[in-house]
Amino acid sequence: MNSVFSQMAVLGSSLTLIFGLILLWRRSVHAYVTAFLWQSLVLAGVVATVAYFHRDPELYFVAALLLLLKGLVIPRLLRRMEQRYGAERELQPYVNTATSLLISGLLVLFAYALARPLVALSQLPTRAGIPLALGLIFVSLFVIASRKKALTQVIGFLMLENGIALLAVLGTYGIPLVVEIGVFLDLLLGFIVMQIFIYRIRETFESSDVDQLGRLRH
Amino acid sequence: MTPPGVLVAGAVVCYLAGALAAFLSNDRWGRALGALGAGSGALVSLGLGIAALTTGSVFTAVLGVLPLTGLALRIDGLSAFFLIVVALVGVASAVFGYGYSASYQGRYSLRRLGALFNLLLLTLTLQVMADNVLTFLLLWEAMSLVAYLLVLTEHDELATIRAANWYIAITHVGFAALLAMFFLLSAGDPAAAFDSLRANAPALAHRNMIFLLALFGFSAKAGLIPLHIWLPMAHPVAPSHVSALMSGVVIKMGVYGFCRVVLDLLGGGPAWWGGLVLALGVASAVFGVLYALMEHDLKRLLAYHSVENIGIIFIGIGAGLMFQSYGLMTLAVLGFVAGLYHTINHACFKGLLFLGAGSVLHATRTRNMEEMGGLIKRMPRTALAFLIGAASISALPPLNGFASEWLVFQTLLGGSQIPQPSVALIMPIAVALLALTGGLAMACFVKAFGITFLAIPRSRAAEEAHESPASMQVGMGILALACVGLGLIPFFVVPVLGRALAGLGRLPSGAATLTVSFPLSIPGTFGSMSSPLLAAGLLLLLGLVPLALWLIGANRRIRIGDTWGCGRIGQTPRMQYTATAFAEPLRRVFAELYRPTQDLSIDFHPESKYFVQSIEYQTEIHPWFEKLLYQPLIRLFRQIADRVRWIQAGWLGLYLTYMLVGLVALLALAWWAP
Amino acid sequence: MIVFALLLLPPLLAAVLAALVRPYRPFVGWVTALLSLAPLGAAVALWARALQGDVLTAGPGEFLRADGLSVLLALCVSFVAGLAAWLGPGLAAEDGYHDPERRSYRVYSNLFAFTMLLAVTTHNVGVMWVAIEATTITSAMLVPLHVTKASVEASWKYILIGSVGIALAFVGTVLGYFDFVNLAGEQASALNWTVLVASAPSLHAEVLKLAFVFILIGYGTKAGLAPMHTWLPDAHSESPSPLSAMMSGVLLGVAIYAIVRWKTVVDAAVGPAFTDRLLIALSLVSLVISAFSLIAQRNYKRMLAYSSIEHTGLTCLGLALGPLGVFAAMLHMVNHAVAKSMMFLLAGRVQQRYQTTGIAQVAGLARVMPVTAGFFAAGMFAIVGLPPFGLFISEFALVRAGFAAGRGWLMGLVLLLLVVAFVALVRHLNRMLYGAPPDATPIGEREPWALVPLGLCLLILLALGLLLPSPVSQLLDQVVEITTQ
Amino acid sequence: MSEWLVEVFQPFLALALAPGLVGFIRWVKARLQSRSGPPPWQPYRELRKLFRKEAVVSGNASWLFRFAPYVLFASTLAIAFLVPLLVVPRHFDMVGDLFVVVYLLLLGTFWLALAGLDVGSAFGGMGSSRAVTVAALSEPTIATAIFSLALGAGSTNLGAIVMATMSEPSTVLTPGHLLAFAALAIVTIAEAGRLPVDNPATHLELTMIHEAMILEYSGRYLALLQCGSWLKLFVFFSLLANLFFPWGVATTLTLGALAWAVVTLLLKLVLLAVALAVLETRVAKLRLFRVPELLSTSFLLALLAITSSFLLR
Repeated sequence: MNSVFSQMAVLGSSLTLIFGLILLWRRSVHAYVTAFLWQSLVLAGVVATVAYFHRDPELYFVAALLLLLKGLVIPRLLRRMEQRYGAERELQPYVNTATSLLISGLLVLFAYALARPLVALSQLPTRAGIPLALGLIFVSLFVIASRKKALTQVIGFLMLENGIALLAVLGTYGIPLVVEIGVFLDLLLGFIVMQIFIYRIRETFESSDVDQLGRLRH
Repeated sequence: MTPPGVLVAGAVVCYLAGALAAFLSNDRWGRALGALGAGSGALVSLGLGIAALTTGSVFTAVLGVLPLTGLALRIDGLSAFFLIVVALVGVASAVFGYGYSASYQGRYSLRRLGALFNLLLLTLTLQVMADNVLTFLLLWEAMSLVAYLLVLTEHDELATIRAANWYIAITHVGFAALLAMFFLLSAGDPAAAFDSLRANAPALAHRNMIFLLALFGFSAKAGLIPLHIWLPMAHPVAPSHVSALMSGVVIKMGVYGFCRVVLDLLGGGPAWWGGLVLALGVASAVFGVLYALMEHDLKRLLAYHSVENIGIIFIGIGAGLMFQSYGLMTLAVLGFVAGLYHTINHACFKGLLFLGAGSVLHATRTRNMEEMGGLIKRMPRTALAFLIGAASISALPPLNGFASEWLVFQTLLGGSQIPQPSVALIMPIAVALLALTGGLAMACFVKAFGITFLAIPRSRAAEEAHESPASMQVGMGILALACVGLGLIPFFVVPVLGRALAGLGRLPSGAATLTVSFPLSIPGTFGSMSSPLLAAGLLLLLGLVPLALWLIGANRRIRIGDTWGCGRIGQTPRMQYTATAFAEPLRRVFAELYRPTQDLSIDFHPESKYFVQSIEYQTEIHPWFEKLLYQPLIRLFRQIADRVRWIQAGWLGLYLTYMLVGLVALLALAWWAP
Repeated sequence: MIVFALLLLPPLLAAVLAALVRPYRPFVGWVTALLSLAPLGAAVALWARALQGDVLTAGPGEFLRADGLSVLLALCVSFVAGLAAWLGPGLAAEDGYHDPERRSYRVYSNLFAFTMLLAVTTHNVGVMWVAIEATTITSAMLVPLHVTKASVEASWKYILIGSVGIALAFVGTVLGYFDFVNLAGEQASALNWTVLVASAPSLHAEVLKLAFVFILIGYGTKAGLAPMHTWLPDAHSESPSPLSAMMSGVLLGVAIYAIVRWKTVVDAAVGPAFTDRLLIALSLVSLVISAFSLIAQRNYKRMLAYSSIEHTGLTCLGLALGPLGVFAAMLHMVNHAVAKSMMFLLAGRVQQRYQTTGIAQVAGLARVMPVTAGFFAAGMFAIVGLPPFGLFISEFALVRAGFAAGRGWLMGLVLLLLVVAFVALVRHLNRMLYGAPPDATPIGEREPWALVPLGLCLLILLALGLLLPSPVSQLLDQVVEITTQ
Repeated sequence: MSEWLVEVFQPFLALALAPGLVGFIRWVKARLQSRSGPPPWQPYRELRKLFRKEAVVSGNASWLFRFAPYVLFASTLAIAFLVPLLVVPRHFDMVGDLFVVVYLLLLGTFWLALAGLDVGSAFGGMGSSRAVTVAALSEPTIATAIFSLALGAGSTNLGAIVMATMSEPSTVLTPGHLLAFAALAIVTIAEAGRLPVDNPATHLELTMIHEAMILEYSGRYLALLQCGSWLKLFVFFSLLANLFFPWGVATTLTLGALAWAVVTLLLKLVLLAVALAVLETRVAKLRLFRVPELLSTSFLLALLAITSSFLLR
């Protein structure tokens, strides 16, 4: 029984990681939004499977909330913002695609080395997915650092949140509900504020690439 | 409250009342009350110092006022002596300040000057009584801050601000060294009261490091080479009665701190300690006087002389330390006594000279000697006071400078008793350089007094100079009397100082360590000298000579004529010797040291090159401490700063990369670290 | 229970009130200012109770808990929030802001205060994280109050670096919880701090080390520790000065509060050596970067920001120097909160008069605004650690702790860096105070009543510097006792 | 009681003999240059003439100009009190030692230099500047010479030094003693303003040092100054004589010993005077900026004196 559960968990987390990697080689923002959408769906699926196997009603509620928030609300807002400014191409990022893939590969390896004590300690069946979650966290950090479009950075940040949620689910079957709700609230508010700022950047800088934001120095 | 306690409280109350009064009103009354507060506070602490020094009683008090370890005060012999030094110059400059600051009425805030002056005296008085690390350091920094603000009184000139920046920078570097030193000394004991430090000093681990930090920190305050460059910048720009107090007393806190830590708490150390202090003292003495010679800004000249005299004080202390390490206890005590005696003498005559310079500045609005002259006829009493100061700083016999310099010479002569000949050879070199310093000091003050006060005024301002008000003369008078008085009573001062030093660290605690007969001859030393008899003899002869002339019926008529000028008619001020010309032979002799930059520009008459329209001679001396030591240091820090500034380069991607790299690095560290 | 209500509800109420009154009217400003006094009163009440030794708790499952450390932070937060409320835009008729800006200032500054108070009083470590994340969001909204290219850029950098940093802190929290779950299974009160500390000795060293690294990087970003400090100079130089007063004064303190909470847990499990080494490393980097960046600084608000980085570095250094060090660090944090908030508010007044943040353009301050210049100079002397102000005592105690912990050479290096910063700051101060003011700058103080609270700050600094009243030192002793179990 | 009488009598003896000594030196120089020259007692006539003349004082000068001659004369006379001429165990040692003598000389130079500046003429300034430079540069040599003497005699008191050298005649031949004598001889020439350093006979403005300072003086002030400088020369010579070759100085107060002391003193002074006269005719005046080299050689001699006395001790 547990083997099926753990295999599904590992499958889910590896799918999440792969969607994360899509950001690295695709160039259009549209592709990023779809990648994020699918990643959130897979994450909701993983949470649902854990809820099913662990028979924990709270997790179902969390999965539903996750699906609603990250599956529907945020992608629609992203789509609206994307249409408003036309299909923008991601500028040439600081690091070309080949090197970014290499770096993210190294980061995932580093995540595996790092997660060794975690996997050794955990008795939960889903422990095999923890390094993948850590890998997603490092990759999304790298994405935020290396991309030039503000919108892409926001999507990178959202993927970082997905990675952490995945780690929480795989490692501890979900953190206490109070904190979970707080995290979702923060995520939503944070995203809304970032959107406001992107609109404001558009107004004052006429384009939303981060390269222009180099005025404040020393 | 024991009588000393009452006096301490009295002094503190006087100062605070003076400060408050000065702060509240910005007019004559403010000045008067401020000066009154400072003067009375100084008098009370003078009485306290004399009482404590003569009776030898030790007064201690611990008040829970300050945080952490509280305020601890203790007056022993050393503190009492420095109390007298503070009070003596304090009274004089307070009285002088009342008259002098009148000219600040419209231009600068009198409130601030009066209040800060009182606070400076307060911090100085308490500083010498500090008995635990926190009190000492808090008062030390408070003193530096108040002195810095006082230096900034005339803040509309750029030179003042530059000087104040240098002053607070070097003082704070010194403070950082002291902070480190005191905590090494207290070796982890948080209470850090001085008597517990004294107890476990012998068993300390890093005694040499503590000594070096103490030397660095206290010489930053005292103005020893190479940490002296703030002194000739800060003292001239401060108001004169403040620079008198700073030059006379504030830099002596460096001497007090050094004695307190190295003599009292550490109890002396190996011979090279004394050797290093002696070497620094000699270097400061020689360089101080050499650079003073080339100055023609009156107050900068006096400031460089402070560096010289601090050097002489540290020669005495360094010699004392060396003797102590070789066990020659009498000579050691003599060395410290000579150092301390020169401390109070320097406080008196340097204070007097700065007040004199202040009076000249008050009258002629300029510090440049080339624009002065003939002031002796217009300001006779200031001239007399300045002359007494000049004579005593050049160590001329009947006055106090000679008494202490004679003692320093005798100490150095005692060096011949040091067993190792290689070490004993340092002493004659020190004697020679000290004598050279004395000679050059005399030359410098002949220039200073001669060019400023004698002959014909060189500018309109000097011509219209008038004698300064009564309060300034009284201030100068007090210190002039002190100079003459201290010169006449060395036979009384030396044993009292010997008692003050008794029991400090490893010094023998016998009451009369220095048996001194009526003429100042100390067993184990070489010469004997009696100032009072000398002064009496000179006065007698001065009286005898005119009497003899009258007896032999010498012609007593005097006719006023013109100065001989090889037959030309009339005399203009431009024909007189100038300060630069006066010092020119010595600049040529020490040219290797000064490396003067000289340029001569002659524009000839259009018709023929044999006639000259004007010749302009320009010479500049840059003290090479700044060139070789401080400029490279500043350039280094500027370069580092430029590189570090680029960390904040403005690119968001770069900032996030810093975080990612930081995270990965720390994770790797946590993962591999044991 | 009512104490907590008095502490937390007034800012919320104020925020709601400000949001509802559509066309902004000054009475809203006055009401919110009065409301800001309530948390201060509550904090003082908590302080009194803490001195008697009892720890107040409230809410379901001890949701809110105020031990010595929380009381200390609550005091600082409520004091600085009160200052920002009384001296922020929205009270006087013409303070250089428009009505919408005043309204959003009133709304978000009160939310900001609420989130900080919640962060320091909540018992649950997860909720603490949520509250600190919320502080980022609420303060980010206020950075671009004056919409200019620079303030928009600063706000974007602030929100992004802040959110990424906080997300890493959440990873740390999750790892901590993961470690606890594998030990004692899932419990509702698992993330309560006291539970974590109690079970710490039996937690696994490996996992806690990783968790602490994430925590340190995460909350270090909010505290302005290098290398995550890059948002701080930009955010502080562009945001309105009351906001940067709150951020520089207490937001850094709240972040350090979170680090201290987790450090106690990790030290109980792994022993202090590991966390001390990390803290010393990061604080040294912060000191180096801030000290040398101050030398060639041209903007006085950025100068104050770099000085905040320097003092954060000092506080974190203090945490790593044993019990004496923690005492010094906490005292330093309190002193710095008071001094830095006063300085930023004064900088605001100076900017209002000179309309520039350039140090070179601001000349003759002593003549233009004598009293403000006096306070500004006193504040600068306080920041560089001169007596008679509090920071001298805390830096003295810090160096004493350093030498007592046997780290002599480290303290030597720290002292050198402090001297570099000292010289740079004093030179900048002199360039601003003296010299001839640019022509056409109006002479004389405006709104003198605003100087009263700043004078109060100065008095507090003097009291902390000269007397260090016993209630304060008793509270600090309690904090030391809590953090070094 | 009679010792005090003798010691008080000595300075007045010195004062009486000083002009004669200078007259004798001038007479010997004249003779060497095959001139007949004025008789040795010519200076006494000069003094009498000057005392009868009225004093002309410059308008620019202040009270200091008129007071300086008295100070100079009094300080030099005070030195005469301290220097051991005839009798050795001296009571005046108590008043001052060799350092006091040196600094009394410095006091005289200080006041004379100021007087030179007071009149406001270029010559006075030039003279003062050069005199002060020479005085400053000769200080280290004097101090080092005193150090080496003190090493030998165990005290800086003049009487004690003379007694010590008399008691062990062998010390006179030690290198330390001779080097110290040579160093002090050079300094004497520099301080007294004799030929290689400064030409006492010249009135060429650009070359004179001592003369330039007293250029403005006349009448009784000039007399005092001249007498002071002659007394200074006399004191230097007697110091050189008695400190380094003290035989003949009376140790007991019998009349015979005193007479013999006076005779030996005169003999030594004549010898030194002749030596100086020969030197002055042989050597030309040094340029001012070569004088420091001369003084540094004398300093080197004094330093060698000390090192040798250290090594031999």
